[in-house]
Amino acid sequence: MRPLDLLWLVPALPIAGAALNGLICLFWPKAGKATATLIGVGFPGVSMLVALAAIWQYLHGTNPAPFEQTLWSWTTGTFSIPIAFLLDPLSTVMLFIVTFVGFWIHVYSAGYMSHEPGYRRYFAYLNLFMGAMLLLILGNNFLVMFVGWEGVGLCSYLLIGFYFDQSFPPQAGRKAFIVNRIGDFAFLVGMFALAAKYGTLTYSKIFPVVVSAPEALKEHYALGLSFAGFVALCFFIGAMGKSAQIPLYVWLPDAMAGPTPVSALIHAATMVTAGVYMVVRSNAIYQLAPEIGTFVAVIGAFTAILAASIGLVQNDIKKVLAYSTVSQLGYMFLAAGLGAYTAAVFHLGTHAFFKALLFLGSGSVIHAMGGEQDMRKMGNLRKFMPITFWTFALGTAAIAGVPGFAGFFSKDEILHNTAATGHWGLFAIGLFTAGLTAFYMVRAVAMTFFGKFRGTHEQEHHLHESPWVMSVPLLVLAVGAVSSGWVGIPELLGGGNSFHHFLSPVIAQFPEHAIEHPEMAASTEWLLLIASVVAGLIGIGYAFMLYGRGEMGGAVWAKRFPAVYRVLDRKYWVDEIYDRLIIKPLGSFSRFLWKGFDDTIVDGSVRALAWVTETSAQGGRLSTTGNVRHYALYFFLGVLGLFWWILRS
Amino acid sequence: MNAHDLASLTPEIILAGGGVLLLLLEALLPSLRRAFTGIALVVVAAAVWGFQSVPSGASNLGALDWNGPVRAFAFAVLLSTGICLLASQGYLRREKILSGEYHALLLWSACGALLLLRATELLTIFLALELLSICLYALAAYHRRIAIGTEAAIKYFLMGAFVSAFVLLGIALLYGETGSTRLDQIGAAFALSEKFPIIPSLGLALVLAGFAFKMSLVPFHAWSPDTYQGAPSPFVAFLSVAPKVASAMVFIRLLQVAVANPEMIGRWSGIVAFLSVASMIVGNLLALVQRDIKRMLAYSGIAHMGYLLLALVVPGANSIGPVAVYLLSYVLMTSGAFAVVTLLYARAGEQHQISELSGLGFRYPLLGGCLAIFMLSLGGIPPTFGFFGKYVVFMNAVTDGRWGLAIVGVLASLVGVFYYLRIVYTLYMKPESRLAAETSSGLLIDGWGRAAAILAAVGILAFGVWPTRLLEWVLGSPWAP
Amino acid sequence: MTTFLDLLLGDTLTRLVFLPAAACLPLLLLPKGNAKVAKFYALLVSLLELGLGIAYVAARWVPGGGFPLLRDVAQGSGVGNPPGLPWIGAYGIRYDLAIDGISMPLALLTLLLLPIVFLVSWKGIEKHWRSFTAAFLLLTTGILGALFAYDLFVFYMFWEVMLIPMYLIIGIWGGERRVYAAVKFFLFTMAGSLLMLVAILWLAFTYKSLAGVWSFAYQDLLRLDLPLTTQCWLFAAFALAFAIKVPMFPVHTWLPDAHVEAPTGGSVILAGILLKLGTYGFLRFALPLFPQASVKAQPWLVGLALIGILYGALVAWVQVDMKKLVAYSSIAHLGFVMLGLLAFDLVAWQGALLQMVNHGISTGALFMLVGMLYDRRHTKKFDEFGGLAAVIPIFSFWLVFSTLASVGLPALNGFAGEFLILLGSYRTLPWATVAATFGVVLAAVYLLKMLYLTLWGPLTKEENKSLKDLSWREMFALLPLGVLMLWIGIAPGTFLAPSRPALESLLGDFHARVAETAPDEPTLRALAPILIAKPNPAAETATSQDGEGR
Amino acid sequence: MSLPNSVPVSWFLVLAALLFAIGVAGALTRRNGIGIFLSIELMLNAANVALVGYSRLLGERTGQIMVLFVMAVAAAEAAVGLGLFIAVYRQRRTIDVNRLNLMRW
Amino acid sequence: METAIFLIFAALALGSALMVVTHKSPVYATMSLVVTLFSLAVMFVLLGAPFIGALQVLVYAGAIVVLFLFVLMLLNISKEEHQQEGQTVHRWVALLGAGAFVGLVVPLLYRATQPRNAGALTEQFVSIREFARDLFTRYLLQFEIVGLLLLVAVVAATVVARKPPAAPSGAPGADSPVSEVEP
Repeated sequence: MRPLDLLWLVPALPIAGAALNGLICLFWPKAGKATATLIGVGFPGVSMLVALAAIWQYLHGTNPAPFEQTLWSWTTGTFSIPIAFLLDPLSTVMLFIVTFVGFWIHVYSAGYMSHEPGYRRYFAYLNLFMGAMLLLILGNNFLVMFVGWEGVGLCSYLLIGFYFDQSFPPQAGRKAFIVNRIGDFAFLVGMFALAAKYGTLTYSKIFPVVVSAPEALKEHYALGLSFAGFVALCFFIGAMGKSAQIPLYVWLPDAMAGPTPVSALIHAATMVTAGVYMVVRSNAIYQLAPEIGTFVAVIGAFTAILAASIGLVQNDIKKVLAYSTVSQLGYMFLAAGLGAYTAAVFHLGTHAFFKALLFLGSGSVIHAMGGEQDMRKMGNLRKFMPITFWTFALGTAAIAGVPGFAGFFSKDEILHNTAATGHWGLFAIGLFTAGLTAFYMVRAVAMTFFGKFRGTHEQEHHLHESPWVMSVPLLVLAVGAVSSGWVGIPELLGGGNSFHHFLSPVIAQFPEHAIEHPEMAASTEWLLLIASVVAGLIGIGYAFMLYGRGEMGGAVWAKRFPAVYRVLDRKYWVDEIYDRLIIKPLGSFSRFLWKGFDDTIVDGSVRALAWVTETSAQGGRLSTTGNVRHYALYFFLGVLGLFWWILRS
Repeated sequence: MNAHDLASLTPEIILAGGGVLLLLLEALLPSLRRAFTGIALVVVAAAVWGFQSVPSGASNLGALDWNGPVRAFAFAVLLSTGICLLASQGYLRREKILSGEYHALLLWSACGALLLLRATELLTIFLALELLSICLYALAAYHRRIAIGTEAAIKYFLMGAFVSAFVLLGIALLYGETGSTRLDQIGAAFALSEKFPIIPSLGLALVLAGFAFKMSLVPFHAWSPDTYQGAPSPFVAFLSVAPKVASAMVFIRLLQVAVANPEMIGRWSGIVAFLSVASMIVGNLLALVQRDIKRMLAYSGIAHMGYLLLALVVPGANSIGPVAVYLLSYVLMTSGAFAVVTLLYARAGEQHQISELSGLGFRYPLLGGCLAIFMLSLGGIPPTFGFFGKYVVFMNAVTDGRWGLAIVGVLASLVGVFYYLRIVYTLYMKPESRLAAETSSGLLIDGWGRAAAILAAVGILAFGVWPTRLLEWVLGSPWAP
Repeated sequence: MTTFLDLLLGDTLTRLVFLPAAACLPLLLLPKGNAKVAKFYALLVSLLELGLGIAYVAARWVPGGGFPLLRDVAQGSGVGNPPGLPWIGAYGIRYDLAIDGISMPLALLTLLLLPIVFLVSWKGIEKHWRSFTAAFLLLTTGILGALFAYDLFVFYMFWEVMLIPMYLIIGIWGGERRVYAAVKFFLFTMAGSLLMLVAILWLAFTYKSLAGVWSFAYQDLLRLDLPLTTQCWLFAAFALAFAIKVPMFPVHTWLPDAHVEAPTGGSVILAGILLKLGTYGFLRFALPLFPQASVKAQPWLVGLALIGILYGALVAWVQVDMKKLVAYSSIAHLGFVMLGLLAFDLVAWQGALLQMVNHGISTGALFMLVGMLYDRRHTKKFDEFGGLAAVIPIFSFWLVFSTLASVGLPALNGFAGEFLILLGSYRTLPWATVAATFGVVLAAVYLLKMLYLTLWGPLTKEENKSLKDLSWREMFALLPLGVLMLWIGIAPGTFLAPSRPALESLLGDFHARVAETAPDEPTLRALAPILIAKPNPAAETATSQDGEGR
Repeated sequence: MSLPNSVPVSWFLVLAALLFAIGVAGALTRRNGIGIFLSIELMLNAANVALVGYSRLLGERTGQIMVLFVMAVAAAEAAVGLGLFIAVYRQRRTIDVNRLNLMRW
Repeated sequence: METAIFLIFAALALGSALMVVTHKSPVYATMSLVVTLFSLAVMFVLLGAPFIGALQVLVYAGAIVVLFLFVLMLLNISKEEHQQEGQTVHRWVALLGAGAFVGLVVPLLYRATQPRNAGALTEQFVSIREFARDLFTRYLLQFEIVGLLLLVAVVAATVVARKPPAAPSGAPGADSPVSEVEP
């Protein structure tokens, strides 16, 4: 049996693991942790091995065509949707990232969560997440993607709310789920539109038709948009929710309420990038809707800078990373919106490594600090936990765009594409954001690992390097953070940009209007490259200047521009605005609907009818006076009435 | 009077003779009192058996009539008599007023009702009406210890006598203007009349009003709640149905006469429609607010007569069947309901508050269940006979193109459902009241009474699921007015 | 000639319908005080009935194809051999039961829920177990009869028969305001159905005047081609009856009251089946009988369905009573079904039918869970809960699972139905579908709120700290529903296939009739092809045996 | 024997109508139960006049026979009715119908 | 001559009838009824029904009215109580109704029979023998019914007028005043 034929096992194994652990957790709560680990880490591990084998076979297969595997038909009849998987270059990349990074995070979790109650439950959720994420990326149609899409949303909900006995984490989970659902709503509408037009949701049946008859998608459809535009917009709104873009990014910072490995896996490496994956997957449609593409890019850019600016002032180490994630996702959409799909996926990949690494590192720190997340209480940790420090530093270098590290190549390709397509404004934003990114990351490193230790004595006493189950994943991911960019070294730097070529079959080629491959003068390219490096270096340098000696150098700025500081510190009051403008009014409106309308008017009119009936009856019964003379009179008047009726001409 | 005529009178003779027999027994063998119910039942059964020997068609010089629907009506009357007798035994014993006069009067009134519904001649109609009425006045006052009983009787009597005078005047006008007292001849005169026959129509209206009074149609209805409330409960099982059944037949006969002249169909339809709608609305509305179950049933009876008239708005050969079916169902459920009321209320002279039934459904499962069935049937909810009764009259209204009336009917019956349900929920959903627990000791629930309830309930359910034969028989019977 | 008794004793729908009613008789013989005997008897009968139902369906299942239209008596005895047994000859009413792919899933769901109801009521119902059992058995007879009836008069009979047991169930075993709720339920339903009765009478009479003979048979009345105005009036009467049952805005207010007061078992059946009969009525009767009127009324009804979805969701969101929240959620969910039905699209209809089943399963499960909580704490108010997940994890798992099914999470049943409905209705009603899709968001909002307020957060109430987790009995009750939720979610195709031919032919006929213009005078069409039934093998054998006997 | 015939029958009928109306007015306005009953007797007699009048007009005897029966009926009614008055009076010490209203509404 | 007799006795009948309905004392009212009945007996004779006229005097005025008087004496109801307040509306409606009745019916009756004059009286019409023959042949059934009716009336009268039997010991509600129905 070929490994490719076992592709279905890749998502099935983690799901089976989840089911197993879940059942044991419910019905045999006293079972030991060893089985939990064995199942919880073992199943994704085997899944990863199967995946790697499948990828290996796919890459070295004689037939380079995408591989499809149909399991069963979800619906039959006029509208048939199969449950089927697809392995093509794009899903290969995603599959690798998800299984590989995912597996190592599982390993890490075995250490990180070892003292937590609900250990087994944690693995059940995490495995379920792996399964759903794999469905999302492996599905050969939008329905399977959506199944995974919502599945990861569910797991995100469960894992954010993992500490369900506190009040904030479940709320954060709920927020994540609902905000995601808003996006899903649009995603669904987009799917309906596609299905109504093409009668199918399978990629291989839609995109070729799109490519062969693009004109059909350009006719006006709705909302002043073409069909392609409408679908693209819908999908992008879906992506906004999942990938935390303006205006739906608000859930991601709150999502840090979950355990740190969860943040690493879900809210950095994999789930949040699903939106990017979807946009790239649907690139055929996006290419036909350039106006939506620009919109995507603008949203991405603004998200990037907005999140980065908030990240500048965060003191919670995970919050810094969370805003950083939002910001980096903005980069990816910037690229995807401008048609640089491979660049987006490239950054997605590198980001998965270095951001997972950073999160795991921060987890290691938090683990050592006994749950403390405030960087103001840390400092000088490099002495106590060198592996963590060094790997974290490598991750920082990667995200800050230090040349040679992974982030450098991917971010540079995005900026390059931005400039090349002539979007200089967006380029400027991207560049500035790169500087900010470098600044806040180095700030975090400095506050955490340099200077003096600012925590309590007791904490200091407990500081220790993490056990090997946690540090090995750090090391593995650090290797990735350093080297994953090397698959896409641009031609300018002598690389073959092999990643771009690998992915190109996924990018739809329209015969009439092929994507203009931006050509720039080499000198300009160099200039841009240097600019981005400089921006990064400035950020790094300035951060070290302010925070390097373990002082809160940023306070100077906060004092100088209190208003700006306040705006950033309160995250532009976006949560508050949503609360005031949407949630509260909607709540009041609903209460009005219930008490003021449903009870009073709808049900009230029913009761009023009953009241009128009853009252008229109460009045009417007075006619039966008990006096027989009155009865006789009624009779007589009745007779006269009959007479009148008969005699009336 | 020949053998034919005599044979035609078999049921009446049996009933009247039975009454005399009971009277004699009361005088001669009062120790047999406990057996009177049985004897009377045998008499009633014999009268039903006597139906066979009644030759079809007219008899007694065209004064009486007999055919399928009439037979159904007569059966309905005797059915209610039977149920009334069954329910009476326990009551009379409990109240210590058991005597043969009661049974005799009841049989005579049944005889009167039978004559009334068979009569096709005005003089016979009047006399049968009086025979029936006088028995009813006496029976209403039968429990003389209770103040409301005599009050009920006096109200009924005064109203009845007052109305009799109108009927008589109407008869005089009809007779005088058409020269005959036989309905068929009057109808022929109507049909021949080239002009609009005004004075006979007024006479007809007077007679019709009289029978509308007996049927307690609005606005001639006001006596019935008071009378039902005061009269002995088991007797109301008869009072609330038998006179209505008999009067309904007369009503139909009169309508047949009235519409003999095509010019008048519209007017009489209007009258019947008005009576129907008024009865449905007023009956249901006022029943809604009653606290006394007997008054409630009285108003419900008013409403039911309203439904009944739906089939008569366009009187024709096909109206009689639905009316007969409806009346049979009405007999079963109303008589049955009063039978249960008799058994479940201990204090004859007081109000029969609905609330006293609280929780009794579980204390007396059989009677409670029967009462619930009667209520659901009265509400017209399948699978009960009451539903079929409603169905056939509504169907008739729709067939006549009067679906506006049918809609009024269903809406009115919706109000009806509310108060019938009140009984059901009082029986089953309210906690048993202390009062009920105390007074239940005064109850006398005998086998006869149970039999009455079971008979009616089984009939309702049986005809509710299998009305086939009955409908075929009643609807398929030939009918000549 | 087949008689009713033959049917009752044979492997027929009649037996399925009347077995529960017949099973009430032995109840009278059971000892009065002993609830345990009654409980086991109830369970036994319901399981037997379920077994018979499954056997009936399984024996006639055509693998891979649709479920055929089967009649108890395919050919009767009268002139022209109409199907069914003669019942009330005077009005041409025939006792005619039939099953097809549309009624089959709902019937099976009914049979499945019945033992579950008894299981969940095991402890919660403390008094009058015999009556309780009888009420549910009679209710089952009514429901199955209404589902199988192919004669409109018979349908109406069964339709009303359902009312009384449900009224008693709410009124006797319900909560504090049970009487109010029960009466309200009864009157609302009755109000609609009485007008429907008039409409049915009108139809039959029109048929009589055209064809010369009385008939209430579905296949006969379907042949009526009525003028548009007439259709509209009659449709209004039917639609009102069914809309009240569904319930659609603005005739929904009986539902929250009824649910809040009903005992758990009552709520399960009410939400699980009774509401479906409203939508079933639309699908089976209101739409096919009056196609042009349906098309004319479509915008209005779609509007009401949308209001139901959004309004139900918003109102559910602010509830403080757990059961009321679930009740309002039913309004929203049934709104989806109505939208699907009104799309007049095959996929949407398939989805709607599936969603009827789904809602029965997932909302039924939710009501059961609320009931289990109520059994333990005797309250349904959110204030009293919070953090329960720490104490009763198995309960929490089920609540989360059922809630997610209700939310419409993919791979669970709710999604399959909603997705197909929206997918199908998007073709004909795009904007309405977009609005309805937004209801999916709101579903998450209010249902997750429910989870949050009950399961998550700190455990503050002292009384909750010693709650017992689900017993085996309760888990057994939930298990089949859980399995179905997952199964339908993962492979809805299995559940869609049986009903497809029936829906297809119904829809085909519908569209064919809509394409024609309504006549000025009532006319009679040729027999619609959709209603030609295959003979029921079992009934046929019964007939032949009977024939030999003579 | 031949009797003169100078008074038109319609006069008698008018007399009957007037008497009937007076009876109705009395029945509706009197409070004493026996008074009401007296008025009803008036009404019956009015009807009798009409019957006999019509009988004369038609030259047919049914009307007269009817009057004979009506008298019997009136007697019967009177017997029962007056018995009822006695029964009521025994309990209530009044036969004023305004006061016989234990049952109402 | 007949006209004069008619007018006189008609006036007498109407006048005494008015007395019946208006006189405060029931006894006087009853006595007035006797006058009315006598006047009507004269009318019957005028109409060629002397037998009926005789019966009117014998049965009606003789037996029935005496029964009335007897009961009135027995109950010792000398005069009516004063009209209560609030009954005036009822009274006026009743009177108006009666007036309307007269207004509707009298002209109709007067006009309707005007052209048709009764034929001459015949021996046969007046004959009591013929009357009896009719009574016992054509109207035998009705006669039997009346017989039953009278029997019933006797039984009924005894049933209602008899003293009530003693209440069963301890039974509630016997002879006790009945609670009023609250509105």
